[in-house]
Amino acid sequence: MASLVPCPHCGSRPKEEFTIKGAALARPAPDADPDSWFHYVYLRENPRGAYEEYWHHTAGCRRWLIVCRDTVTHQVNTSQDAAAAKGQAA
Amino acid sequence: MRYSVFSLLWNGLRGNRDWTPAWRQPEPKPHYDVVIVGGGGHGLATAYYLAKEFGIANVAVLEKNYIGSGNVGRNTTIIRSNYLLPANNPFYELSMKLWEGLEQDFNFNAMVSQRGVLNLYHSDAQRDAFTRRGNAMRLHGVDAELLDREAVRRMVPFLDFDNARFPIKGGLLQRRGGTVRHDAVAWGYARGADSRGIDIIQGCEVTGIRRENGRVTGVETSRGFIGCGKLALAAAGNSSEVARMADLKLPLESHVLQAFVSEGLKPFIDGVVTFGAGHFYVSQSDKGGLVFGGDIDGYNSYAQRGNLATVEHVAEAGKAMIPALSRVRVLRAWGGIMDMSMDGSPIIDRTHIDNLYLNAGWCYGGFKATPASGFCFAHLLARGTPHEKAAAFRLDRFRRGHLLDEKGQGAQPNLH
Amino acid sequence: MTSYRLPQGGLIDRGHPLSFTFDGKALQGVQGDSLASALLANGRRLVGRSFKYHRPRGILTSGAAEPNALMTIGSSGRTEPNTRATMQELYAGLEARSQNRWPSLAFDIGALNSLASPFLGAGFYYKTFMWPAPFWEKVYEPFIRKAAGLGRATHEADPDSYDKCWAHCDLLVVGSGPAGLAAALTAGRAGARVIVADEHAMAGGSLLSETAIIGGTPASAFAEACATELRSLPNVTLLTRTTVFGWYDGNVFGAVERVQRHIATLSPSRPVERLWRIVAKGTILATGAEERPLVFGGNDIPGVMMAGAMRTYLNRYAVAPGRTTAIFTANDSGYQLAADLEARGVRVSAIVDPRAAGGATYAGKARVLRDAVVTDAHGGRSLAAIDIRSGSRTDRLKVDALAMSGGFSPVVHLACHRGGRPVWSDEKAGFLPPANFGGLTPAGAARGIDGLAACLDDGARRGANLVATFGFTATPVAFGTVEGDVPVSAPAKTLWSIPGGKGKAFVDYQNDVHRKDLDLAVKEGYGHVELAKRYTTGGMATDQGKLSNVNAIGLLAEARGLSPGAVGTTTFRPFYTPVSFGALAGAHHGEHFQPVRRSPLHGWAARHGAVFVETGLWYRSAWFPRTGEKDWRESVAREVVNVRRNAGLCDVSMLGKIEICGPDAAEFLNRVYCNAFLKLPIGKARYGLMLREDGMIYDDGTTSRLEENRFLMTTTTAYAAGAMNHLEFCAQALWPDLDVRLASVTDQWAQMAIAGPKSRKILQAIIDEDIGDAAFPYLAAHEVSLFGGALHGRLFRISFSGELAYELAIPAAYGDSVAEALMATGRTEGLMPYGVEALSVLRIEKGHVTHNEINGTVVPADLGFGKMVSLAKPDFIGKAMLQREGLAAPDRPRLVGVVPLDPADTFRTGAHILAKNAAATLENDQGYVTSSAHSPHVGSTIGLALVKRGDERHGEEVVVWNGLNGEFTSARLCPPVFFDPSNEKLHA
Amino acid sequence: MPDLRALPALADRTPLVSHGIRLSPLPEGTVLQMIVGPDAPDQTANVERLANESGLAARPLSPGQWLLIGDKPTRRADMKHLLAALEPQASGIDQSHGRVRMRLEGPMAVKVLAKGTAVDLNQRAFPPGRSVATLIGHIAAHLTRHDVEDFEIAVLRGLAEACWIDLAGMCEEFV
Repeated sequence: MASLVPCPHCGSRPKEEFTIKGAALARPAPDADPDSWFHYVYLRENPRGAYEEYWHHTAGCRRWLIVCRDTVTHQVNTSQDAAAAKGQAA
Repeated sequence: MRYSVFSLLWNGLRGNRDWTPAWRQPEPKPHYDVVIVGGGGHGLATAYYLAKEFGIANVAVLEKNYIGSGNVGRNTTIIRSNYLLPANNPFYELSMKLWEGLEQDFNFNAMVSQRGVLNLYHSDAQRDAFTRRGNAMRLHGVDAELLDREAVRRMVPFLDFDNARFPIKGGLLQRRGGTVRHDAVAWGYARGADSRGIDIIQGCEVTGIRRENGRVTGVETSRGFIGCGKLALAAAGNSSEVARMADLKLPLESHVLQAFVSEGLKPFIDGVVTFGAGHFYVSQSDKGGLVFGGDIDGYNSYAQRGNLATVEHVAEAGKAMIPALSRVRVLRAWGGIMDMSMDGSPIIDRTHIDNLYLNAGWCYGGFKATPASGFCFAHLLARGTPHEKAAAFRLDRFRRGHLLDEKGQGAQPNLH
Repeated sequence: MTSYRLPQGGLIDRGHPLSFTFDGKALQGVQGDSLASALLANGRRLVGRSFKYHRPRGILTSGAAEPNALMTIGSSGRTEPNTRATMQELYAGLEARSQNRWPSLAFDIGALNSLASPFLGAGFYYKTFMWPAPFWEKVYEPFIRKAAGLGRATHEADPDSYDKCWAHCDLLVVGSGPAGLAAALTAGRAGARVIVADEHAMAGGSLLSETAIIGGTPASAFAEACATELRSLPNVTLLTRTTVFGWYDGNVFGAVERVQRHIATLSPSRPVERLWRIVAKGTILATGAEERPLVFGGNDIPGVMMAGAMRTYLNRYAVAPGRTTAIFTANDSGYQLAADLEARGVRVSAIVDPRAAGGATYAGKARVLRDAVVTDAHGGRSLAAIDIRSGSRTDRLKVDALAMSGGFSPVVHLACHRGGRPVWSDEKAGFLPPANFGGLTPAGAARGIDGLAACLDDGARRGANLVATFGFTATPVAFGTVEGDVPVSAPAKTLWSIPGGKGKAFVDYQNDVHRKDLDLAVKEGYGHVELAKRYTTGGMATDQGKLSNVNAIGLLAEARGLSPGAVGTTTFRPFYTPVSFGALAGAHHGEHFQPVRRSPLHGWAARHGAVFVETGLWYRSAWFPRTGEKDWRESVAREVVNVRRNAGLCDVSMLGKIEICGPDAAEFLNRVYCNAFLKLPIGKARYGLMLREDGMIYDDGTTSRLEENRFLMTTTTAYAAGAMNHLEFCAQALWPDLDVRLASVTDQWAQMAIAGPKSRKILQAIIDEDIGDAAFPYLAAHEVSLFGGALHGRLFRISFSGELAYELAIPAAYGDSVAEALMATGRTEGLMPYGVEALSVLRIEKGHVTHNEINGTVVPADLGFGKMVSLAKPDFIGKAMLQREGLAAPDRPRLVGVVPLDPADTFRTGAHILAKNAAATLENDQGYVTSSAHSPHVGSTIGLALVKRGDERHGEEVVVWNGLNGEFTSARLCPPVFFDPSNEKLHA
Repeated sequence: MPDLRALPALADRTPLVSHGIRLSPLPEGTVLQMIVGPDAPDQTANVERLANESGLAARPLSPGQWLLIGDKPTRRADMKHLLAALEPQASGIDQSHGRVRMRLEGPMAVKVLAKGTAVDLNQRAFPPGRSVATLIGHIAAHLTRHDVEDFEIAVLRGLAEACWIDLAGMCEEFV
C-alpha cells in the first residue's frame, strides 16, 4: 500500500490519485444517542494491524472505497467500493 | 559525574578511561510510586521534573526499546512557541522558557539553538492569519515579527522571489525559535533523572495494565509485574495500543510523518524556514545536514517509514522554495509515528480510571513541547490538578465541545 | 607528477584523452575513466580531508560506498558538493575541487584538531560549551557550524531540467553483475517484461574488474555480450547509470537515472536526471557484496585501499596502485589481487593473512605472511610503510600502497527498506537479507554466495524460479565453464579490529569514528547499536555506513560480549545513495510547481487590464487599474463606488459548481445542508450552509433548483474540490440508497456577476426574457436565452454585494464574447469590470461572510445563522455534534462589525480586540478582526470580527490591537451589516 | 447582435510535431457526461445505442458513468432530446465546454505519457479502445487509447493549457 492502492474499478493506482478520509466507521442512525455519535466522530480503534479506511479515488473514478489495510506492514487486504460495501452490510 | 570543560580535559588526559555510564541499567523494583510508560522525551522529562521539582523519585520509566527510540530521536528538532490559541500559546511558551535554561539545568549540552523560525506567507489570507497569530503571541509576550517581502529577502535572499508559482509576500518570524539536538534531549533528561534516583528500565515492554476494583495497581511487562501508585502513559506513537490495555479508546489516529536529511554541507541556511505554498520546512543541523520535512503521509500507520509520493511532494515544495536545493542530495528519509488527535492539540489529563494518567496526542508538535509536557505532566501526577498552562488539554473536551483546533480542520486527524 | 597508468589493458580508450581540473590544476584522463581512476592515474593520492580531524584521505573504494573522495564538481548553479569521485565518470572539462580544507588540501589548518583528539572523543560536545549560557549561539555554535559540513552548496538556481517516469515490469533486476545478468537473461529470454538497473555506466558489475574466463570469453567481454543481448530484446529495458535507491510499499522501487551527469556539453532538451518509479511483480536483488575494511592504526592513510577497489583500478582502469604494494587480507580475494598485480607488472612485496592457512592456490612471487596482521600504517599524506606483526615480532615494511580485505558484507539495503531486518550468518560472516521478504529475491553475492560461477548459476536459477511464478516458462541460462574463479572463502572468525596498533584505527572514515569512540560509547551506556550510532555519529555520514557499519557492530559485539546478530543493525532506510532534490522534484518547480487553472474569462480580464492574484490554482482578477490611479486602493475604491452607483462585472467562474440530479436530489441536499431544501421551488435559488459532522460550518453557497430533479450547487472557490469529495462521500458511503447523480460543472460555465443598480438594464439588453423584478425576482434562477436565441445560459438573481445583482452563466467558450458584449452594451450605463478586492469590500459592507469568518471553528449561531439550522429535520450532517454544550457556550466568539471611532483611523485583519482600558494580555483577548477594508460607503475602515459574545456588545468601545505593527485603534463594535440593512437595494 | 465566437481553450496552441511525437488540440465538440442511478440495471448497451444514434462515442468514465464524445457541437434541441432520453434511469450533464481534449500520437507517445501517469501503458494491460481516468503529472485526466501509438486526453477546461504545457515539456526530448 501506500505507494499503490488497488482500486476495484481502475486497478492499481498510486497514492497521489487518492484522498484519504480515515476510519471507515458506520454512521449512527440519526436518532442514535449522543454517546454513539461521539464515538463515531471522535474515538478511533487505531489498531496495529488490520484497519478499514475510506479512500477516495479522486483523480480516477471518483469512487469512495473501503480499503482494508495492515497498519504495520501496509499490506492491503481488500479494497471495495464503499456503496457496494454498505449494500452488503445492509 | 558532572560534565564540564574540566571533566573533559581531565578524562582526555587520562585516556578517557574513567567516564562513567550516563545512566544506570537497574533491575526493576516490585513497586514504584509512579510508573511512566515510555522512555521518550516526554516520559523522561516527566520523570526528571517529578524528581527535581516535586521531590518524587521513587519512579520508574519503562521503555520497550532503547531510550529515545521513538519520536524524540526522529523529529526535525524544531522548537518554537508561535501558537494561535490561548490554550496552546502559553503552554508552548512555557516550553520555550524551559528550553532556554535546559542545558545548565540538566548539565548536558543539547545544543539549544535559537536561530529563528520563519513562516512564509504567499497570499493576503495567509498574511492575515499570521497577523492574527503573531498578535496572539505578542499578547502573551511572545516575540513575533511580521516581515514583508523585502525583509524576508534580506534575511534569506536565496528563496525563489522571482520565478515562483506562489510568490513570497512575507513571513512571520519568531527569533527565539530554533532547533535542539534531539537525541541529546532524551539523554540529558535520562541522565538527570537517573542521577536523582529514578530507574530507567530499557528493553521493558508493557504488556498489560492490572486493575483491581477499578483502580490501576501496576503493569505486566516483559520483565515481570511492576506495581505502581500512579501509572503515567507517555507512549506517543503507541498511545492507543497502550490505552487499550486499560480498555480505554482514545480520540487519536496514528500517522507516519517522514523527515529527511541531506548530505553535510557548509553553512547553507541559518534558521528554520517553512514554506507557505506547500508542505516543506528546512533547517540545517550543526553537523551540516539540511534537516527537512513536509506533511504526514495521510493514512493510519505504525510503520516508521513513508512512501515515495510524499518524498516527491516534499522535494517539489523544497525546490519551489529554494531553487538552489536542486543539486543538493537527500541522504536519508525516516518516519515517526504521530498520535494525531481529533483537534490537533494534545492531551495531558487523568483518565476516568483511577491512577491512570495520560499524556498523548501531540501530533507533530511533540518535540518542542517536551520540557513543558514533562513539567505539566509531573505537576498533574504530583499535585493531582492540571498545571495552569496545560489546563485545557483535557480528555473530555471532545465530548463537551471545547475543542482546541488551531487549523480549524475538524475531527479528521490527517488534516491537522 | 608521475603517471600510474599502465601501458595497456583496461576498459578505457587511450585514444580519447580528456582534460579536467582538480583544485584548479589541469590534469588528463581518458574516456572510460572515473574521476577517481583519473586522479589515481595522475598520482593524486590526497583527495580529501576527514570531517572532524581533517586527516588526509585518499581514494578507498571504486564505488558507491566511497567515504573519502568527496568533491565538489561544476560551478555556479551546477555546483554539486559531495560528489563521489568513484562514481563520477570523467568528461572533458570536468572541474573538481576538494572540500572541507583551509587554506588548501595539502595544508589544512583543521588538521590541528588531531592534536586535541583526546578531548574530542565521541559526544564530547554534549559535555561542554554550556558556559556561559549565551556563548553557545554567539561563539561556540557559529564556530562549530563553520567547521562542520562537507562541501559548499551553491545558492544559485539550477539551470538544468529533470524528469520523472513510471515503468512496469514482471521482473526488476537490481544490479547487473554476474547474478543480475544471469537472472535478466533467463527472464528476458522467457519473454518476461524485465528492467535491469545498474548504478554504473556499464553493465557488468564485478565482471568488469574480473580476469576470469567465462565459457571461453573474458569476463568483461562476457558482460558486454550479455548487455548487448539484453538491449536487443524488446521486452527488456537495460538502465545503466541508474541507482535503485528505495523499495516502497506495493513493490514500487524508486530509481534515479543520471541521464547527463557524465556529459561535457548538455543537451538542453533532455533532463540531467530522471526519476523512475518502477512497479515490479518480482525483483531480483543482485546488488553484490561490499568489502569490509580492516581496522588497524592508520588504516585511513592515502594509499590504503580496499583490495577489490585496487583490483578494479588495475583491471578496469589500468591504473597501478603504487610502485610497491602489500596486501592485508583475511580471505582469499587478496590473493587474486596479488596475482593480477603481478601479471600487470606491479610488485607485491607481501601478503599479510591473519589466517593460519589461506591462499592455497596462490603461486605468485609475493612473500605470504600467515598468522600475521598489519598493526599500523605510516605516512602523512601518502602511505610510506606498514608494521606487520607476526607472532611476537613486528617488522616495518616500506610500501606505497596497501590493499585490505576484511571480508564481504552482502548489500542488503533495499531488502530492508520495508521493515525487514537482516539476519546474521556466522557461516558467511555477514548480515544476509531477510528471507524472501514480500517479493524481493536476493541472488548471488547479495545473499552471500561465494564465487563467480556460483553467482551466475544462482542468478539464473532464481530468475527462472521467480518468473515461473508469473506464468513464464524459463530455463536457467548456462554460461559454460568459468576459469580463474577464486571463491573468497570467508574465515571462520571475523577479525573486527587489529589489536596492538598505535595510530587511530578508523571504523567510520568520513565521520572520523575510530575504535576508541565505540569503546567509550559502550562504557558510557550508549552501547545499543542505535545509541552508539547516534552518540558517535558512526554510520551517519554520506556513505550511510556502507563500509563501516558491520565493523562497528562487530566491535560493539566484542565490547558487550554478544554476537553481532544479537547487537543487530541500525535501520536501513532510503536512499541507498543520496538523490538530488532536482530528481525528486522533476519538472514541478518554479512557475510549474503547481498547474495554473485559468478562467474562461481570463482573456477578457487581461484585455481590461486586470491585475491577477493567485487563488488556489486559479488566477483571479484582483482589480483593474486605470490610468492616473496612484495605487490599488484607489482602483478598488473606484470599482466599489461604481458598483454601488452604476454597475460592475466580475468574473466568478471559479466558484465551484456542482450539478446534483436524480429523484433523491432534494432529499440529499436536505441532509447535506443544515437548513431546509426539500421544498425549494423550481426556478429558485437558496443560500445553504453545509456543516461538518462535528457541527462546524464547512462551506456555504447557493443552490438552485433548475428542474424537479436537477439542482445546481455553488461552493466557494477554495472548497470546490473538497465539497465535491464530501458530497460524493455522502452519496456513495453514507447514503448509497439515495439515487443522486453528481457532476462538477465548474469548468463548463463562464460565470459573471453583474451587480449594481443598472445591472438589470444592461443585462436586459442581451437577454431575451423579461428579467424585471416581477418576472425575475430576488433568488430567481433559470435558463435564459440571449441575443434572440443565439445562445442560452443560466441566470441567477443572487447578490454578494448587496446590490441589485445577477450571476449569468454562459457555456465557457462563449464567455469571452458575452463579457465583451456586456461591456459594450453597458458602457453607456457606466459598467466597469471589478475584481475580487472590490468584491471583498462590497461583501464586508454587506456583512456577508467568507472563509475568513468560516474558519473551521464556528457554528452557524456564531455567525448569526442560528435560526437557519433546521433541527426539525430528522437528519443532516453535523446535527448531532452541534448540540454539544461547548458549541452553545455563551462566551463563544460571535460575528460583529467594528468601526474606528475616528474615521481617519484604520486597522487591519488579524488584529485582536481588547476591551477598552484592558491590559494587553492573552487573558483579555476578546477576539480578532476576520475581515477589514476601507469602505467608501461608510467613509472609513470597517471590519468584521469574531468577538466573545459579540452579538450582545453592539455599541461597545474597544481597542483593535495590532502589536505586531504597534497599531492600536479605538473602535466601536456594531452590527455586522454596514450597507442597506433592510435589503432594499437587493430587492430593487 | 455582437460577434458570438466560441473561443477554444487551446486557441493559442499549434500542434507540436516531430517524427517521434505529435501533440495537437482536438475540436471542442460535444462532451456529455452521463451518470446512471445506483439502482439502475447495467446501461452499457443502452449507452452504446444512444451514442451511436447521436454520432457520439461512449467512453467509460467511472462505474455507471460515461463520457459521450463527438468532434462536432450538438445542437441545443438535440442535446435536450438526448438528455430527456436518458431519464429517468440516467442523467446527462453537458460538459461540452467543461472538458477539453487533445491528442498525443507517435512512436514516443507511450514514453511521453509514462512520464505522467502510473497506468501501465503496455498494450496488453491497456489495449486500444480502453479509457481510464488518471493523474497526468499533477492534473487529473481522462485518457483514451485509440491505437497503439494514439491517445486522447481530456481534462478540465481550466487546466487545459497547463496540461498542454506539461505534455509539451514531457515531449521536449523527442521533438
